[in-house]
Amino acid sequence: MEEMRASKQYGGALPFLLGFLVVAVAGWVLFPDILFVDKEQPFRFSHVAHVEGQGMLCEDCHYFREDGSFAGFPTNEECAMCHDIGDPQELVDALAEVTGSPDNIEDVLKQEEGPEALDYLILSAEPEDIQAERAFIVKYLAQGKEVPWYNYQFQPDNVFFSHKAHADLTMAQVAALEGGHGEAEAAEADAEDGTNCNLCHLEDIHLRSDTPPFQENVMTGYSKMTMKMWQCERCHAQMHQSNACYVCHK
Amino acid sequence: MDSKLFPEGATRCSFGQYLLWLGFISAMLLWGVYASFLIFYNGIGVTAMDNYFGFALWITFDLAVIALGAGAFFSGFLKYILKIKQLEKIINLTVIVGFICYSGAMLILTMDIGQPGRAWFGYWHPNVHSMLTEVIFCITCYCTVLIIEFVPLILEQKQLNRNKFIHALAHNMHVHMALFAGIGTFLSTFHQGSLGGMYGVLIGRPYAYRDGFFIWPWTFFLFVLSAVASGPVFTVLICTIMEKVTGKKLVEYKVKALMGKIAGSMLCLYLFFKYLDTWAWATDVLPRMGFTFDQMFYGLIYGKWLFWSELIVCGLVPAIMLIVPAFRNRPWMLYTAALLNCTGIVINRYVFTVQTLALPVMPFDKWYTYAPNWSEYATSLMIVAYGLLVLTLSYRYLPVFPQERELNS
Amino acid sequence: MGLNRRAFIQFSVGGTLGLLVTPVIWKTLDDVSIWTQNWGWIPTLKKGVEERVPAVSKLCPSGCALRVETVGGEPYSTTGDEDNPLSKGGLCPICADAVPLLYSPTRVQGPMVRTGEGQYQPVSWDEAKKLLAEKLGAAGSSVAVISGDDTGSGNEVFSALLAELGSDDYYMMPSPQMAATRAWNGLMGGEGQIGYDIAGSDFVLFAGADALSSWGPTVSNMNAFAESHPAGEKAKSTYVYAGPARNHTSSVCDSWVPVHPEGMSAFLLGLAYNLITEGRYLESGDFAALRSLLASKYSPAQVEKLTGVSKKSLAELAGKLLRASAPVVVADYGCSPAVAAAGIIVNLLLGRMNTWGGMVALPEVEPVLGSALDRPTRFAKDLPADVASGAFAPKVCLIYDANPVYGLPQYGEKIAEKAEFTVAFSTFKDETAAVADLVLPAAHPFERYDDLVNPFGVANTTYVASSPVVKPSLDVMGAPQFALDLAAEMGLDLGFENFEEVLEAKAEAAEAAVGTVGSYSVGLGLPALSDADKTSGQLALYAYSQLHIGSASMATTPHNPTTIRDTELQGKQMFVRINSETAKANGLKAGSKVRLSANGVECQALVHVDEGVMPGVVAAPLGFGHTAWDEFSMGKGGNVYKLLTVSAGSGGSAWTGSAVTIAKM
Amino acid sequence: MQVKEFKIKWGMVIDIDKCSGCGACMVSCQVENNIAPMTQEDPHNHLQMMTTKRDDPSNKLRTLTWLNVYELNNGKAFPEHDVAYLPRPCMQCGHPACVPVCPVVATDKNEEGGIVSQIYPRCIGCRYCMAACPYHARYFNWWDPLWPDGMDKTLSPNASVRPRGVVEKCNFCHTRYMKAKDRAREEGIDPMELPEGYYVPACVEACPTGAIVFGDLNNPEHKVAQLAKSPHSFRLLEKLGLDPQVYYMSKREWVREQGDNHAAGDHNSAVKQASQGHE
Repeated sequence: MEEMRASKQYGGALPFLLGFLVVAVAGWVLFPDILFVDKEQPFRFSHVAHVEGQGMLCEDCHYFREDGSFAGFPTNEECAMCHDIGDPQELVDALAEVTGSPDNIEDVLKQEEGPEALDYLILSAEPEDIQAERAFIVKYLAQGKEVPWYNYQFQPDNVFFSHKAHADLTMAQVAALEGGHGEAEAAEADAEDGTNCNLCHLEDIHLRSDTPPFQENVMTGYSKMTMKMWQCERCHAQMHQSNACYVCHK
Repeated sequence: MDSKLFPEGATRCSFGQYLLWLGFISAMLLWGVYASFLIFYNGIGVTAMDNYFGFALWITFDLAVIALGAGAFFSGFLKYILKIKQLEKIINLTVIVGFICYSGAMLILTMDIGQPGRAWFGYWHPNVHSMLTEVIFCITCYCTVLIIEFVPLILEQKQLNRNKFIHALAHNMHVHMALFAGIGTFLSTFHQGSLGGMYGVLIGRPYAYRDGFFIWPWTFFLFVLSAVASGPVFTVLICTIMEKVTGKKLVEYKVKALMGKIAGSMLCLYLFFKYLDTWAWATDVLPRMGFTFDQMFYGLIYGKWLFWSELIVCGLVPAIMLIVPAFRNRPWMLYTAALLNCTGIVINRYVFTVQTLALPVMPFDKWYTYAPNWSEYATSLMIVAYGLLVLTLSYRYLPVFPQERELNS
Repeated sequence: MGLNRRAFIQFSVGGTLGLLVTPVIWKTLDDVSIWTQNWGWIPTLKKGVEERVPAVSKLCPSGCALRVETVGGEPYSTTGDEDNPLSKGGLCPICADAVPLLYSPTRVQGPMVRTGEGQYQPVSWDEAKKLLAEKLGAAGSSVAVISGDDTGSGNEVFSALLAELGSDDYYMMPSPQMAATRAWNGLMGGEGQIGYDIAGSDFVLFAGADALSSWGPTVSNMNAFAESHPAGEKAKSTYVYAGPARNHTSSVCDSWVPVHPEGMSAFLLGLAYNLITEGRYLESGDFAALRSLLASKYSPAQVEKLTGVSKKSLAELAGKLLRASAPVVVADYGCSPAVAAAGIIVNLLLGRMNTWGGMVALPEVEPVLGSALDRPTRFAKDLPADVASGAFAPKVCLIYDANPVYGLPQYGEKIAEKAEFTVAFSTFKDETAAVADLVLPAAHPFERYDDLVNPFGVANTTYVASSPVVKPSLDVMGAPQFALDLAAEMGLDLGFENFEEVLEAKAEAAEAAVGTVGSYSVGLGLPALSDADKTSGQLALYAYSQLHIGSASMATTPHNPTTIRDTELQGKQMFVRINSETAKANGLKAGSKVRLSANGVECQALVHVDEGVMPGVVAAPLGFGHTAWDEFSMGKGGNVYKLLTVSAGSGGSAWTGSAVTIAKM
Repeated sequence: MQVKEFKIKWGMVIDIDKCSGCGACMVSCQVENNIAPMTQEDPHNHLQMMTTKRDDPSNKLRTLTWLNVYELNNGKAFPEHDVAYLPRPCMQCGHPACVPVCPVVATDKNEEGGIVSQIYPRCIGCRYCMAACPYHARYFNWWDPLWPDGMDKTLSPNASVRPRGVVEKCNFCHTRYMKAKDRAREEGIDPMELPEGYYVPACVEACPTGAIVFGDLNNPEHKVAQLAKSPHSFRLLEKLGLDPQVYYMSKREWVREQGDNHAAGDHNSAVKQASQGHE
């Protein structure tokens, strides 16, 4: 056919290579950006302020309940053991007086301090911490709403993860595992017989004063840090543990 | 209008007539597309299937078309591997029919599974013990083979074939067609067998269950044999219907009779094994499971008439008609026998699917009935319409029948 | 540098290959499948601390003591309470579904005032209180209360309120307790609350009482049965069910004695006849009269005619009762005082009064609100009789925890007509709420204070109180608390301001009520018994109740429709059960569509041929045919309560002997 | 196919003579396992509302009743007529018909305790397992689950909510087992040696007549281990060789007879076999 006349000028593999590179780079670089969106935590939480500042222990908030289940995020009630705001209604009324209506009490967060009723409750010293604490009290404690934290290690409802079953696993044990185990290698560096939280959770979170954004997969809603099944299975296999479906699923 | 695209030296109906026909097909298709849209959107609760009849019209339809589509691999095997030259006059049609049947079945299957988004799990997380895994692998692979077999025929389209590259490609593919025919035969035999195995392994379903020797290899071969016994004559029937519709002779009768003879011999072989199997089932498997032969049947829709129709009227009778040359050589008898033969196989697939599930296994349970609803009919008809469309396009534009010119000159 | 076709194709091929080496396709494929596992429209689970909170559910007639399972403080399920003697770990099919009912679409959202036919306008509790106070002020003493709460101290609050207003028109909905109370405390002049020590008995005869399914403290009865029939061991006691058809109770009893629906008291009196023949005697001035009544009307031959129980089986059964070391007879049919009285007489003849494993009379738990009526007096008023006679015509009628429009249809429907202003305290949008002038949403049992004071039938003084498990999600409150607030509004002093305090006082009163009482003085209910020998000679209706379908006040709960058989309900059509003989005689077969009629009212049904029904009897389920509630019950089947015929015996209204006709449609 | 042996074998013995058919177990099961009530219209899905109605609960072939109570009768005329109720959970077969057929390993019998697992996120919804199970213990989600507005606040934390298009079945309230193990670890008890009653499914807990006994069939100290050996015990369709972990017991011969199929001739012997043929 007529159009079939060969065009010699680009006879080489250039367009091919170009196509390959453009798409490959886009696929590796742009795709993850599109796939994941950053979501800010409800407010900034400083582990440092609590651990170093107040000398709290991890177990004060993240402990095993009597039934063996693990209390992940502390509830308002637990936070209120220190952050005691008394009668929430009184605080709401005091805030409403400033903002004019109980419906928009969160507007007080636009100002850096005040009213007195709120300032009086603040326990933090650092300006950043103060703002975070103000947000916590006004948005959640005062209104009786639990904090909707994003869980970096979020697992879907069909997964039953037992913290209890993994509680006695030490970093040293993991570090000693044979085989190409990413986490194990990372763990090896600071292997000690302490807690193994770093194995899955944000590394050394107790030393952080910020709460990095939660990276959410737009399609699945998973966190970028959500451990996939093959990772669970690999470690189970290395530890000679069962990989039967009902060990983890519900 | 589109006459430039017609096969070399062929005449086709007017464009208006053609459009009318396409309109009819499209109406059927659209109805099915609407049904499948609802099914994908709302889930298969839209259908009349239920927890007792999880396999129903769709699976029966799938099994039936897969059996009837077996003409493709078997004729291919005979032509390319056993080098029966005569068959080249109909081989293109068998490939097209096979392609329609398999791709249609796969379309139905994606609708039939509750979670189409996870369809690929069959490859990624296969359970090697499951017959269905084997079926999934083989059907998809064989469908690919059928596409490869179909492609050269498309490439031979008059206008396309002017292109040197395409011409060469088509030629080369033809040269290597024996290889694909071989692969196709292998895959197809495998999954036809696995389909049989799918039912044979149902240990809790006395109507279908077979054990020991009667599951492997028996059930497998029964399905393979029944498929190859009906596939060729199904192609003959399609061909004959096309001849009636177009008013042309497309394949010489000798070839059809040969196909009939092949199918007839296969049917005899099949029936021999099938009778043995039935006998062993009724006298050995059933009593061991605590059942009697009579308990397998109930009322009209699950009546014994189905059993006798399958094995005698649509089994033995067409087998005789097909192997005795005197009968086979009379067209009306050949076509009747072909029709009976295909009906028999459809009944077989139906009872294995529906009756198997309907039979109450727990003594305090009862027989339930199932009737498909409009959405299942519409989607099944959609596949029929899709088949008609492919056949129409192929006939109009592709050189399907090498003898057409000479027979109609 | 022009882009020609060839270059474009090359570019595309390169791009495609490039795509294949990126995660785009593979990750997308994987994520699509993960997406199908976490669809946004599929609800997710709550996390948090899990607890089991003891509570009381009064959704079923006898009330269940149970534990509410909560996660993060939110209830999600109920389970039996092993530590509670009423429950011992079990629960009934209504209370098993109690938590979903917290968020039932059919809950009354807030107080509502009727503005026209079927039209309501929301009001605040304060407005409702003022309106009602005004109405009551104007009504003077022309006030009545209809209560469906068989067990709670709420009755005392309403009763005290009524007394302060100068009325004693306190009506209870018909119940087995009403029948027994009228027989024992009324006809027989007895003292205390009748109960049955089923757990201690070695021979239990359920005469008409569907005690393992819907009668009395069902779960506690079932516990007693369970303990007497340990799995894999010999049964420690014998359970016999006597009644017109096989039902849930009979399916586990050791034997079934078919008794015609109209012959339950005759059956019991026949037993009494046999016992007296065997030398049993009663210390009573009426014994001679009893004996002559039995001789004249209830000889075994006569009883056989009335009940369908042969002389031989009757004598055998009497013999078994006599030989048993601790027999007990639990008699109730159609809330008939006569049947209850006959049952009590049999127990007395057997010497089973206040004995281990026998019939007991529990001391009354004293009212804690001074002006409240005591329990027997509360059961004395006869709503059907008063509605029929016109004696019921209050200016204001308060309906507490009852659904008379549904459960007592021939009379209940007239209540709204006869009373000038009706107030329904309803948790759900039931039939009564649909016609009331003021609808006050009662809190769900898990949102309120409530108690169980001696659920009828228990053998020991039993008191269980519960406090709210969860804050109300709607603008609702406990009905007794509202009654207390209302009294305060009207300046009436009931002695309490807070229902919680009433319960505390009641608990103390219950603690004081120990042991048994039980003198009876006059009469044996003979007048009531003497006319129990009449039969209609027609097809008789056996209306039976199953909790999974519902009760007189509760409709089918959200998760119960799947437990209802397809031989009980098919689409919107319910089934009635008849024997094949009955079917043949009436030209019917399985699946026939029929019209049941009695008293000029009709019900449609399909026929289920069931050999477990006596010939000449139509067994029909109660609990269907709701005209209100939600899609789980509304419009399904017919309301068989409509077909029940009230017979005004001397002891009070009863529902025995309902004659029906069955006609093919 | 070989039967996998486990140290622990969770099992039930259901005393049919004690089941009154009240339905409490079925309701508890649904509530525990987040089975949505059957509503016919989805107010949030207009296309569905316009085009189709969901199922009526009286269509028993479309319900999700993991635990289904069958009504049995002896087929005799009045007054010899007798009725029994048979609750049917998943039998957790030792040699399950459903497991080997699954093309994607969504169902498996692999975990200590012998409970046949069913993993919803893996299931593709081919329904082959349903075709294989003679007990009809497997159910398909024909529709997306739908709670009346607000009622989804009462979801149980013990079972993930299944989307439409997957198969589900009774799993002996498996999450309770996992929780029991966690509680045991916290209390210093060996999770492999849970005392009797430490882990029980919801139906067992709800049953007011105690008709269902639950425990480890391999542990002679558990009641089920003894009851399973009772001469009145039998298993459903024992003849098929599926080796169920659910036993039934009844003193009524006709009930035991209906536990299996008996072709003419092997009638009595079969009943005997059924009551003795297990170890």
